[in-house]
Amino acid sequence: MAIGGFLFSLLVSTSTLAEPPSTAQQPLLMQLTEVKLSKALPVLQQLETSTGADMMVLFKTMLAGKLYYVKEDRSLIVVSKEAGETRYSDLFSAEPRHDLSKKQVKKIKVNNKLRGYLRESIARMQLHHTDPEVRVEAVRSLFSDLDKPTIELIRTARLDEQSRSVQAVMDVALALYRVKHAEDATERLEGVNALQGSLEPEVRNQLTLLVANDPARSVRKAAQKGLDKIAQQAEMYGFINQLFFGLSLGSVLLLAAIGLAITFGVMGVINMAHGEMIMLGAYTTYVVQLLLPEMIEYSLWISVPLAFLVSGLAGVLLERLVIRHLHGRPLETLLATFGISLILQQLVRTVFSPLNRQVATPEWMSGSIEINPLLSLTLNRLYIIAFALLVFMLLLLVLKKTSLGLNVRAVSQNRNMAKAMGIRTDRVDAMTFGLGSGIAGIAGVALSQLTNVGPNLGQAYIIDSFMVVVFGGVGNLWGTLVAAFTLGIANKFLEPVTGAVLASILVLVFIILFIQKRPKGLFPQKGRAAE
Amino acid sequence: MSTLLQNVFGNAKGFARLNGESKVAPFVVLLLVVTVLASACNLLLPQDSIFYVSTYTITLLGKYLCYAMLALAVDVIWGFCGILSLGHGAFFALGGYAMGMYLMRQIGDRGVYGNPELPDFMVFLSWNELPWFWQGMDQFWLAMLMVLLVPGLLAYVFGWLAFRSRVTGVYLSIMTQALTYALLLSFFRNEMGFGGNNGLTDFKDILGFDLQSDNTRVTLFIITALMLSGLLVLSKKIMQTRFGKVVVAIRDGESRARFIGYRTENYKVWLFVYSAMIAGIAGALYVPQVGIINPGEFSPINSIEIVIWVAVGGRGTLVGAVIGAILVNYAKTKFTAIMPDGWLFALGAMFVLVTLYLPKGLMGLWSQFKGEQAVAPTPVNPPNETSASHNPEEGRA
Amino acid sequence: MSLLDTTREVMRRDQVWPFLQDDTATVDISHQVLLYVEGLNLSFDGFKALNDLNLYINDGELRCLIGANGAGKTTLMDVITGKTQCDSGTVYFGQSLNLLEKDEAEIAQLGIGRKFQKPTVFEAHTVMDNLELSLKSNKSVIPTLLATLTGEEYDQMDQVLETIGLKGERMMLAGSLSHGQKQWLEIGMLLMANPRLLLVDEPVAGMTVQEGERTAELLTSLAGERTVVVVEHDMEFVRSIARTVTVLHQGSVLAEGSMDEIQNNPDVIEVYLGEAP
Amino acid sequence: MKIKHLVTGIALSMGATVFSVSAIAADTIKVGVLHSLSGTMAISETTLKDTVLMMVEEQNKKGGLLGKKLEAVVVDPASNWPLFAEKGRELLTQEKVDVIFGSWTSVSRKSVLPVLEELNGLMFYPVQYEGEESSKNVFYTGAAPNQQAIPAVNYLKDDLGVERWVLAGTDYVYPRTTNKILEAYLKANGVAEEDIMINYTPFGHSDWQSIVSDIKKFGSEGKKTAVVSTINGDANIPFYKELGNQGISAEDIPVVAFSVGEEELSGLDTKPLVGHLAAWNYFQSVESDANTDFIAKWKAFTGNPKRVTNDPMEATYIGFKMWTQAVEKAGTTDVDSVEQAMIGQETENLTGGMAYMNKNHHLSKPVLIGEIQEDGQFEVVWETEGLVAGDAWSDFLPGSKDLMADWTAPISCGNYNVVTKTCSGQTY
Repeated sequence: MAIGGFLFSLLVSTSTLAEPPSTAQQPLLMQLTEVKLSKALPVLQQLETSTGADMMVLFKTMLAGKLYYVKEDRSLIVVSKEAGETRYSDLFSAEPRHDLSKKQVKKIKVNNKLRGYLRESIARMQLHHTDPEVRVEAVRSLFSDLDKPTIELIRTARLDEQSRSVQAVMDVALALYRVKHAEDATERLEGVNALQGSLEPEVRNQLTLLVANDPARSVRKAAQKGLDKIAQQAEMYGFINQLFFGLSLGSVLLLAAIGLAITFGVMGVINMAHGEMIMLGAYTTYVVQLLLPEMIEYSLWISVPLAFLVSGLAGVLLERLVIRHLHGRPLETLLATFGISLILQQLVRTVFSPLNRQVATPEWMSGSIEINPLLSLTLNRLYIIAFALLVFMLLLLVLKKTSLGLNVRAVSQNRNMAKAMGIRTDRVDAMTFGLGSGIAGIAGVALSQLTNVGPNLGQAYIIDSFMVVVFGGVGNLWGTLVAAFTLGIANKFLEPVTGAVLASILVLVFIILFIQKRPKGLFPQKGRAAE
Repeated sequence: MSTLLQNVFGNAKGFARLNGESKVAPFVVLLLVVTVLASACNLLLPQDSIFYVSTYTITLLGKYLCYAMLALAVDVIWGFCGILSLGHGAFFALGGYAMGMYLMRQIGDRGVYGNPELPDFMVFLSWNELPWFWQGMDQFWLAMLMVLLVPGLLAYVFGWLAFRSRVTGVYLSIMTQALTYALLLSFFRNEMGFGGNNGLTDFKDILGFDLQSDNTRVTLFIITALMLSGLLVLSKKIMQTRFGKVVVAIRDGESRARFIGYRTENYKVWLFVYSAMIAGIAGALYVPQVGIINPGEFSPINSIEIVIWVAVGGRGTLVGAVIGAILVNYAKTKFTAIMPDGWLFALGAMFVLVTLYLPKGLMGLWSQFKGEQAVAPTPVNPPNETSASHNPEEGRA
Repeated sequence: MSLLDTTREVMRRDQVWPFLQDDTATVDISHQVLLYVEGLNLSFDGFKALNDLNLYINDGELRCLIGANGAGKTTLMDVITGKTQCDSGTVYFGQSLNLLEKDEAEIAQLGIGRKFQKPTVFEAHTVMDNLELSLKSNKSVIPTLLATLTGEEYDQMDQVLETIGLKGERMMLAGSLSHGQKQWLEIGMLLMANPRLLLVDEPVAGMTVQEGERTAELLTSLAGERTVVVVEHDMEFVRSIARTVTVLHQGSVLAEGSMDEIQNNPDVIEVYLGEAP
Repeated sequence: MKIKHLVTGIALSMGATVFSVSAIAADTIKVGVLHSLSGTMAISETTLKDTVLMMVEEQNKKGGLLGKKLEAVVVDPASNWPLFAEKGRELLTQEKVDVIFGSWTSVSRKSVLPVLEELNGLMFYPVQYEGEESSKNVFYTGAAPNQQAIPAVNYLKDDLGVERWVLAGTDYVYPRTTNKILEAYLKANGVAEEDIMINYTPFGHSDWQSIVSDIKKFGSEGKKTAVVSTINGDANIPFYKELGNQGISAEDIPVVAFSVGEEELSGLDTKPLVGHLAAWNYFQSVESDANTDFIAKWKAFTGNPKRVTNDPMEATYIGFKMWTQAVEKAGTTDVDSVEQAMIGQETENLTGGMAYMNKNHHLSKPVLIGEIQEDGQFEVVWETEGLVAGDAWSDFLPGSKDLMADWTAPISCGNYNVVTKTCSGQTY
């Protein structure tokens, strides 16, 4: 299992002191600062093969877009931003250059072509990296461009290679090359056999080519066998992948709906401003990152409790100022809270501008876990699935085990009796509403990692949230859980067949029909309604 | 023109006799007088006269009246039967699309591609023939039938499913919202064959009359006013029959109404259908006047806005809904011109303040001031509605 | 209903096919019994509200149902009037009308009227309109739309107004009546419908003693011509009207008989009267 | 009593509108601005409103036009399409403006178009669009598909060696048409059916998992793959984020977008976007005197040193310049004269060179391709040799390949069929 964010593993702080460039390298480096973007490739190629200083640091810095030069003497420097402060340091000696300012330096530009080259070139250099995982990635990134010199490099590296996993990918690379270039059919057949079991896309493509073009029948047959195996695997992993997508969408729906399950399900109050509570949570994350720019990595941990407080408070205020006065008039509550949602949206537009605000994703949530070449799970989605389940469990605990939970359940069952027992129902109402809204705020933090943080964020989720709660059965948290995941998975399995738009329409229509068949949802609460 | 005037006044007197005591009659008279005056001032006066009413104003007024009709549709079911539909924009838009399809077919070969059969958007989607649901829409009578039938049928099917399974209160509201949302998504799809996001536009003429001429515009405006008046009076009459009484009874105590032998779901379905048809007519009149119909009309927020028009005017009063629609839209026109950003604040505040402090709307204020008793519902909602959304059994499991 | 049940229903020998049956079929009381309730079971989330309940009401009888809270009285009424579906059992109106397959409106049209615990009248309507709505008439949509009051119906309304003592309030909105007046109005609405069977849930709750006496008088006078089932907590009231009393306990019939028999029944004393003599 | 007053007040104020006397002001030339200032499109359109205001102010500093001052009349159609027609009518009949700068979305243009034609107004439309239109009353200063999409595809094909194509778009008319044109174009260039994948998503789509995974699978089949994105607005950021998270870099599968510009990128975390491409006629990063000057003026006008400029702004700028030139040439603001004077006008592009107004009311402009940089700016990686003339009717659509627009005599037609030699349908 290797972390898929290869780029990032490459970028972890540029290595230690390197020796200064040789005399052969000096003019090339100078050239690099002068040539046009389109002419830079040959210069880099010469640099890679040149002897002298290790060019790894140059390539890495350039790939990261941090390579600059001083206008005056055309010396190369690294410009990095740490904690909001720009730092300048010499490329090769890594010594800080305090004398420089923004005006004196100029960026050395990179484009996609160069980036592609740089990445490969770094991979070639990294065939001897100390970390076997880096070596695996290095070999794999060379798959698509196996030429003779590269193969020679790999072949040499293979001789000293100790790690099993690295050996395996190197063998795949060698076999790929053999299959492609060997004149002799038996040699190609051997190559094909060596490729069996590998799920790499390049292997599949190569096998497909062989099946279509190879003159030798035996090779074609073996290749076909390999392809069939891959196809079988691909189908299974594709299914798992879709399941994961469905769970991920389900967890988003769960997060968005679970606060509503409390305010609507338990309290019976319809809150059209629920989406805006989610929005407030997302904006809280934005503000936290704005105020603490050097703590992006931890910002989410700060945002979660803060968003709970902000949205919770907003919820309590909303309950005290509006909803309390409309008790027992659900339709009016619906309209008033809709008005509130309009006001909140416009407020955010006025305060934060109507533009979407970007919330940065911490490193630990970026990238994906690659299980194998056919299946990788994105980290942010994984975290959010886990987070949604955690929030759900916590909420269950709060409702079952705390006195607030007891009061909430008492009030929702029989308000007058609870009142008679000395429960301060109005306070419980406000607290419940605060709890539901607070959870919406937490959902906002999670959503800020997936989608745009803008004034319309809440609106996008409100109808879906209601659908989930109603589908699951009002007043039943487990129902909400099941409904959210059911809808998420159904949506994702429909999507490849029907397209995204039709999938959401079909799911909507299904719920509309379902509710008319079973008005109380999947898990209805049976009982004699108190008249 | 003069016969038209006579007809209008003649009718108005007739109505006034029929409902001597109600507010509908004086309002209808006022409405028709304003209509006739505005039309005359547009057609008969020279442009530089200070009493000249510009065509712009006529179209604007026409649009308000269409909205008023839509508000009337919502009032009929919400004010009198307690069914809060947050999806009435869907019926409005469907009526509009039916009319739009007719107008599209009238373009004939005057479209940019000069295709005599296919509307322009189908040509550039490379469709070769008209989809089945576009067949015959060049016939005015069929299109008008569709204006009534399509919203009516959708309302019937939806209502039949919903009311028979006793989906009520906020559930129903959310379902209607989901319905219009699903339609919004569908109509955005180009494969649906309704022009996708762009909708239907660039209309040329209706029944052979040039849509861009002042005469046609004024006629459309007058037809709208007449239709609105007619529907107001008809709705009033319906609400005065025993049917109307049953409807109000359902609003205030549905289960009780059932226990005295009324199949409430049938009443609700037919009222819903009636209301959807009014909305469809409103949409059909709206489209030729504003010149475009697109999926934006399906957006849930539009439908919720209709409800606030009714709430501002006073629900359960018919006239109130009409006045509310005209006032709020007039305010919107003026307000957005001065402070574009402020409108949503104002609209939001309106929702909150009206529900909190003015549950009977402006008409309620008016009656209070006149010391009358309104037919408007009491602010306390019927018990069955509360129990529908409030589940007392939670936690027993 | 499963296919098997449907088939059985169609093949039953004691009736013609349901779709051929006339909806407004008259009630067949050839055996003097108006209402058969047999083997009713109903549970809410494991709580047995009705437990194998059997009850027979004779035509023209005045029957009182008593029982502690949760004994199943109101639930029983809910099942009879079609408000609640039972898990198993049968309810027949007369010999041939299966009430379980009918909904509230149909049951009401068959002539079963119900009065609720809390008075429920249409508050936004006048007293007259309330009565008009309750008239025994064709209650489907189109006839209702075209309906007008006939002279006879006016007379009937006047009569009922007289009976319930709301003549002076006929044009008042029902919402502005007092609690007792609403109770009476509701009874008046029942009378307008001219029902065969009246189910009355706690009619004297919230009434003064005099009003209660008048109610008792009214209910007694109705019996004979109509059948009346009364649920009541007020034992004095029950004693004053009852001929036969049925005691419900935990969803089934505990005892049945005259008031005296009931009062001396050891089971009843133990579970009910023992607590509230 | 209050109510009565209220009612009278309302009646009076309504009457006032109804019978308002439209002042005929002869001493100014009125410039109508028809851009949404509220609603979903306000984000983009407010910038263009400010651009027009800036241009008006500048023109007035230079002494106005024909000796008269310019006066901007701003209305707000609130991102509501039917309101564009209504407000357009208001501008033309109530305010009696001489020209309108306005609209962003296609549907808003389609909505106002009949009004313009009915009242013989003049509008400048500054946004890239799907083509398939040429009205006598509209000048299109944004890019037609052949000025954005086709050059971008050429770049990918020729310079990056792309062989497999994903055409991903939001489901509305611009992506639909553009993708249709591209599909036809690619097939004409020998790309096989199975090497083209077309995908549409709804507005504001945010869950891109399945689609990105499909793209990944599609792109892993051996041939160099690129995504041509006509994804609109809000949906973009989640799309690029998902690409990044699933480990697709710009080198593996580059995305070239037609709706992502400086304005959309400003203030965003551009990390997942770096290296992806956009095709426009203008980038803020292009170094030229005119551009530097324009950017400085813009920052001064808005009072915000961080404000960025973008392509539709340049299109507005060019349109405005050309209009003033045409008015001066015609010596009047009369729509018919100005319309004829417009054709053949030349104005300096902000990126250097001259823009030229063709007979079909579309511009000839250069086309640039830029790579997104970390600072939200674009690095130009490619540009067309010389100017590309905007094509109102695509040659790659079966319905329109025989059509052309020419607003000069003797043809004077927006959709002239060169085969049948007729001007189809047009009633004006």
